[in-house]
Amino acid sequence: MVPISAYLIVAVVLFGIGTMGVLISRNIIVLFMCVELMLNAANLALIAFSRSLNIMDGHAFVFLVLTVAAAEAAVGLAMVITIYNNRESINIDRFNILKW
Amino acid sequence: MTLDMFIFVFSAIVAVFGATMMISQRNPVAAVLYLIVSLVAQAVLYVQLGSVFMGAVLIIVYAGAILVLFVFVIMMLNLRGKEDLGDNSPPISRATKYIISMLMVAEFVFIVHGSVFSGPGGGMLEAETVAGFGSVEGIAKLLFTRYLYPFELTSILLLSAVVGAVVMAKRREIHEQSDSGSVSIDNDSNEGVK
Amino acid sequence: MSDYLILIPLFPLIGFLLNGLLIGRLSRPVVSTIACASVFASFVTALLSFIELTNMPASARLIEQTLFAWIPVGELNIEFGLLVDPLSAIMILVVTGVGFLIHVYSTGYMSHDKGFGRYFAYLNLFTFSMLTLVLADNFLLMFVGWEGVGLCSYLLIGFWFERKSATDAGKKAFIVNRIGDFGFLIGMFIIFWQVQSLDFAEVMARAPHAFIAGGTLVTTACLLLFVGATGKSAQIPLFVWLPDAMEGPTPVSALIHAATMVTAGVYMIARTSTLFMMAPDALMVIAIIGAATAFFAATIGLAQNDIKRVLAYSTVSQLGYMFLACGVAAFSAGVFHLMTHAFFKALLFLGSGSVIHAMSDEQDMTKMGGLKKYLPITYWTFLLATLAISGIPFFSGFFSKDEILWKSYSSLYGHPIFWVIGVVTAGMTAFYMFRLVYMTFHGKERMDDKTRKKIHESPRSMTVPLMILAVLSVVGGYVGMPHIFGVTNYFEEWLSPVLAGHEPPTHALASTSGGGAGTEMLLMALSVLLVLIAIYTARLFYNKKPELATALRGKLTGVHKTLQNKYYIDEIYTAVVVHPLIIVSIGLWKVVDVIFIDGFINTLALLYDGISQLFRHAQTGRVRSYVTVFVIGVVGILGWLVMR
Amino acid sequence: MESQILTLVTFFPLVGIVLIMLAPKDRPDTVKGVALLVSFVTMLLSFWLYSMFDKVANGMQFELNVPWITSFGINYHVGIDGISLLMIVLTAILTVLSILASWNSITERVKGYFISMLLLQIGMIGVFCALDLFMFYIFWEVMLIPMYFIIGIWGGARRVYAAIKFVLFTMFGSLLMLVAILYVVSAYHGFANEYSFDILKLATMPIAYKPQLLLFGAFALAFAIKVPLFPFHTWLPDAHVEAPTAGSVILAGVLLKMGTYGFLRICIPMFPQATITYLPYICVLALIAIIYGALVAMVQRDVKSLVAFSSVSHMGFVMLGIFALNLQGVEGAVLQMINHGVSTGALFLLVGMIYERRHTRLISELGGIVKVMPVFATLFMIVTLSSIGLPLTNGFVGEFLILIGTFKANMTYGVIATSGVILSACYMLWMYQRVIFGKITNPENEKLIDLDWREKGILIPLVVLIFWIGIYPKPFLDRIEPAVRSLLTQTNMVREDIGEPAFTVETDGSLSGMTAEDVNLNSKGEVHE
Repeated sequence: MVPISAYLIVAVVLFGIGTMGVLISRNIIVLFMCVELMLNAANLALIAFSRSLNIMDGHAFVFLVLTVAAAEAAVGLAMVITIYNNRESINIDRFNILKW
Repeated sequence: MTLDMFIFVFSAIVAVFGATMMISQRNPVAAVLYLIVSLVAQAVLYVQLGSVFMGAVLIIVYAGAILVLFVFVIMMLNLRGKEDLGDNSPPISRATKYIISMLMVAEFVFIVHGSVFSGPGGGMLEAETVAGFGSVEGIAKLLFTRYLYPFELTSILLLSAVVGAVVMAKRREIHEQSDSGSVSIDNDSNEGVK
Repeated sequence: MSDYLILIPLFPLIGFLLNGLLIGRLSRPVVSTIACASVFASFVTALLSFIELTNMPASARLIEQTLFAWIPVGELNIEFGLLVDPLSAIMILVVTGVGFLIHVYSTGYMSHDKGFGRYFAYLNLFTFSMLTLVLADNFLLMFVGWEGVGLCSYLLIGFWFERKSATDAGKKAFIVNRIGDFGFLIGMFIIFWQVQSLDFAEVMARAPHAFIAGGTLVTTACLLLFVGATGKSAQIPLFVWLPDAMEGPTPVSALIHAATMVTAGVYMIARTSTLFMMAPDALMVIAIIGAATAFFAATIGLAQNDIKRVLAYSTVSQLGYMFLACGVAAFSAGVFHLMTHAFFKALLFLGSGSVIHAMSDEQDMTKMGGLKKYLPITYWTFLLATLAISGIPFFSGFFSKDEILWKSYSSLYGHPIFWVIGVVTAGMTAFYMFRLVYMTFHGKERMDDKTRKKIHESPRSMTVPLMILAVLSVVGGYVGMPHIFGVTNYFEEWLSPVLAGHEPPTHALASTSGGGAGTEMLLMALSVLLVLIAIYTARLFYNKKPELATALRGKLTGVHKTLQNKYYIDEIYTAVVVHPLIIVSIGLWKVVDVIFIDGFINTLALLYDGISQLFRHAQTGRVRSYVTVFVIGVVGILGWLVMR
Repeated sequence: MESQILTLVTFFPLVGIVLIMLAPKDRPDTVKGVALLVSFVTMLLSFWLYSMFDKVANGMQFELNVPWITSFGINYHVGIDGISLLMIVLTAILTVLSILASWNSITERVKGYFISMLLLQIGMIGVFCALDLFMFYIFWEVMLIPMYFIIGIWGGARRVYAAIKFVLFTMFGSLLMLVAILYVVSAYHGFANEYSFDILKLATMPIAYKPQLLLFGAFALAFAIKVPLFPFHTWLPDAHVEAPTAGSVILAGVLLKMGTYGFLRICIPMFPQATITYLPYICVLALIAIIYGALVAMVQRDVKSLVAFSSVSHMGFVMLGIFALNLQGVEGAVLQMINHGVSTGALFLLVGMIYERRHTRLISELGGIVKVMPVFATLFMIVTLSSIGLPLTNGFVGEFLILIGTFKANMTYGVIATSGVILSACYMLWMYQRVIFGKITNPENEKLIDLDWREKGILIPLVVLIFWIGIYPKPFLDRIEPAVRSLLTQTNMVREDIGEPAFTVETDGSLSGMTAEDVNLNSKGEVHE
């Protein structure tokens, strides 16, 4: 059998990659995808825990996270569209009017 | 190496590979495709863990709906990976960012190894699962009993997300119609660039 | 049968409410009828209570009425209770009687004033307050009247509110009275915590046990009460408000600032005489202050040219007499003088009002003269009052003044020096009063023609009260003739249940301090002689040979100037008290408030501002740098968890 | 019903808030009408409360104790004693009058304004009802926000500065209070092994002396800022000058009382030893406030800031009365809290009326007003006299009781405080003279119109109260007395423990020589009713 820690490490690595992507990506859309990736990494960990503890509550959490992810994607992409319409740019570093 | 192990290693490598490729793509469409690859690999891991339904949902909802939405937006904005993404000299260097994210992963790994799951039993998964683990029926029971309120709340969340998305996407028109500029986005767009 | 006591103050209160609430909706005759009728009704009621008293046995003359519990808190239980005993009976008769006459007089005097309704409302309110003061059966209720009359005085002095000098004078009166009230309040506190009651009867009954006679506490309490009295009765050092109070309408000066309110201090001391008798040191202070005030105010009166100011200083001086009497423990003499003074001083003020009325509101005596033939009634009544105040034998003032002089000489607490001061003051009083008469009614007519043409005798409503008061001024003294005339002193006897226990046995003491009836006769003769000399001098200076007066004034320019400027007391008070207070206040505001406290707060705010200026540059506005910092934080926390 | 009445009184304005929210923006009259109606009903409810209140019973009445956040022992616990009762009635009355007073002066953002007013009322009444520290704190903060908006949005020229100053001062204090509340609760957990925020329960817990000092300090600072005690008073003049009329009325009439109420409800019962230790310092500060406030008031040029400084002086009296810690002092202080609300509230209303006409509050701009506005001048005079403390007006009864109580506790304090009586006459009468009397020097003053029916209607209830409390204060005193007695039993027990006599008066007369007859007299004097 595969130990639970193996799944967790996969989840952690995916999460780390997602984080790295958020940190280095200047493209808003890619950045969004990285966030989705991080959410999925968390989901993987939840499923793994659920299996390890042999109770199903983890599935419910995953279900809720999925819903949130869907909602977030919808609103986020709508924002991307609005921003792009205004600025003709998807470079996240250009949107810094809220500084100091 | 058992079959189990092989499947796990293979899917894990594919998932990590897809993720890595995703963040290194300049072309967003390619990035979406790599993410789909990663997600499918993750779905395999789900199935391996016994949650067949969630694996299916992952593919259907994520790959099938959310990422299609991404692609749709990318197409709509007509992005080809040639947009101005010039470096605006961020205050923290790229190397530092790599280092801190890796450091984070290392710390997580250390915690996973060092604490909870290395106890008695070696953190191995039990072979036996409760009856109906990961089945539609089990999940449905949970969602409609113990997690009824959160479940109902998600519907409100989705509703407001839909409303928000529609309002935001339509904003341009509202803005153009109103001459008083009460919903002004353009006003500060000029100085924002400086 | 005591339930009617409340009616005495209630009538004027009703008058006040009617006139005050319906101001501007009642015609002038209605207003004056309401006002006069209410006071007259209260006079009749007072008379009833007086008759009821006389029908009682001498030792049990007391009518009480308790209305309701006013402030009941723990051991403090103050009731709204009224009390008529021989002392307050006299006071209510004086207040309502003289008050009624002055109300009637006012209907004539104020007939052309725009504030007719307001005036009578205030006047009724004053009568109400004064009656509350007099009828109160406890200290606190007395204080209600005490402040109430102060308020009415404030309102009536500032009656012509468009004149700044009038409102200034009103304010000054109120504030100076408040300084006195400060003493009254503290005295009251001491008494309460020592005796556990503020009810007069209880305080007087328990005082001998609660205080050590002659102890510091009772002396302090009495002196503090006296501070209250100095404020209300215009004694040194708080007399400055009374002369300024002449800014008010003249009948007001007659009622409030001569006949009734200013005598409240004397009344209060007589009312609490038991306490004062326990504090000989306090009595001494009272006597000294009274004598000093009498003398001091008389000297100022010598050099004033404003007819009302002369009378004002005369009032201060006469009040000094009354306090002198109280100070030598001759309370009944004090109250007696209070009564006679109420008659003749009210008459003097009303007479001067009649003069001023005739002279088209001119008050400067140097612009009068020879008014005798224009104003015969005024002149004759005025003259009678002058004779009374000067202490010409067989006028009312003679009896009361003489009794005070004799007591100040003979009493256990008296001293020949007091007598000397008293007699000299009496002489000066006679001098300035006749100076006033000569300057006003005799000699050359110094007014301009326009005024002269308008001079007319006052209407009946004004002259009738003058005549009644004149009668009272003449005969009012016969109720208290000295023993040496071989008659009973009815007045003293009447008051004896309330005060007598404290009267030093005059006859016995007179012999110990050097002589009995013979001495009294001698001293009386001496004072009369001095008064006659003073009158002659006044006649010489201001009627026969005015050049003498001018010459004397030329020689004594400094003295004259000092006197004319009232010893610069007002200026000194302004420089020593008022200005420093304002400067200190501005200093406190601008320095402590604005610079220290707000400065501290604002500096603190600026400090925060500076720090945040420094840190705000961390806000780059770029999402990615925020995320980076966030992840660094995550790494830090995880690191801490790992290292633990 | 009886146990729900407090909840009803507290939250009834919520109905108004909801209705106003639903009301259309372009119909300000509807909004005003709803606000007035709701606050009026609340006032009637408070009268009902007053009539049902049992004036003989000890302890809290109309209590309701419902668990709320059970894991921390936080309950919805409300109940009132005589002190809170009168404050609630005062609050309800003043709110109605303030809403009436803002009828014409508020023309912008009408909805927001009246919602703020009603929210403020909920906060104020809530504070007076709360018997749970958590609720107390919440209501305390709830008051802050609407007041911040009322000053900051509908205020004068420097409104933002004033509003922020007000909030920062109060916040500073209330955060310290929060820390102290948490400390007390955790200490109670150690003592009784359960969490509780219940004020009555916490007061039964013995606290060691040292922590008492710190806790008292934290609470006292919060309350002292609100009172405001010298030297924490500088927010008050700014806030008053900038606030709209109604804001000033509520601020002076009710909000300042929160501070003194806090002392009575929390500081003194919970930390009796610390109270005794701090007593001299607080008394000295109160004395400084009395004299200082009066002196500074004297030289103000703006009528409103004059009244504000006079509030500092008056609240100094209240503090002094509370810390006299005897029946007369504390009852006087509570009564004076009401009196100050009535008189100063009326003063601010009057100043607001003249401001609406002339758009200035500078004393030098006014003058001679009695000629054109006699009714105004008369009412102004009555209120001024009540503020001075003339007998037969409310101010006198309160001030007299405070002074006599203070004098019993400490002669020197009593004498110094009494001198404040002189100063109050100085500044008030001087101001009155300059504003009302004299010739009209400024032509703009000639055209002023006297008060209309609405304005008279606002002032007359207050004038009635002024005379009622002045002439027959017994109903009020009767209701205060049981509450004050129970408060004092606690502190007096502590005093006896420390060995300090309950009070001292210098005596030079020996009472030992009293005969039986005198003792009879004495007892007769006590049972005089």
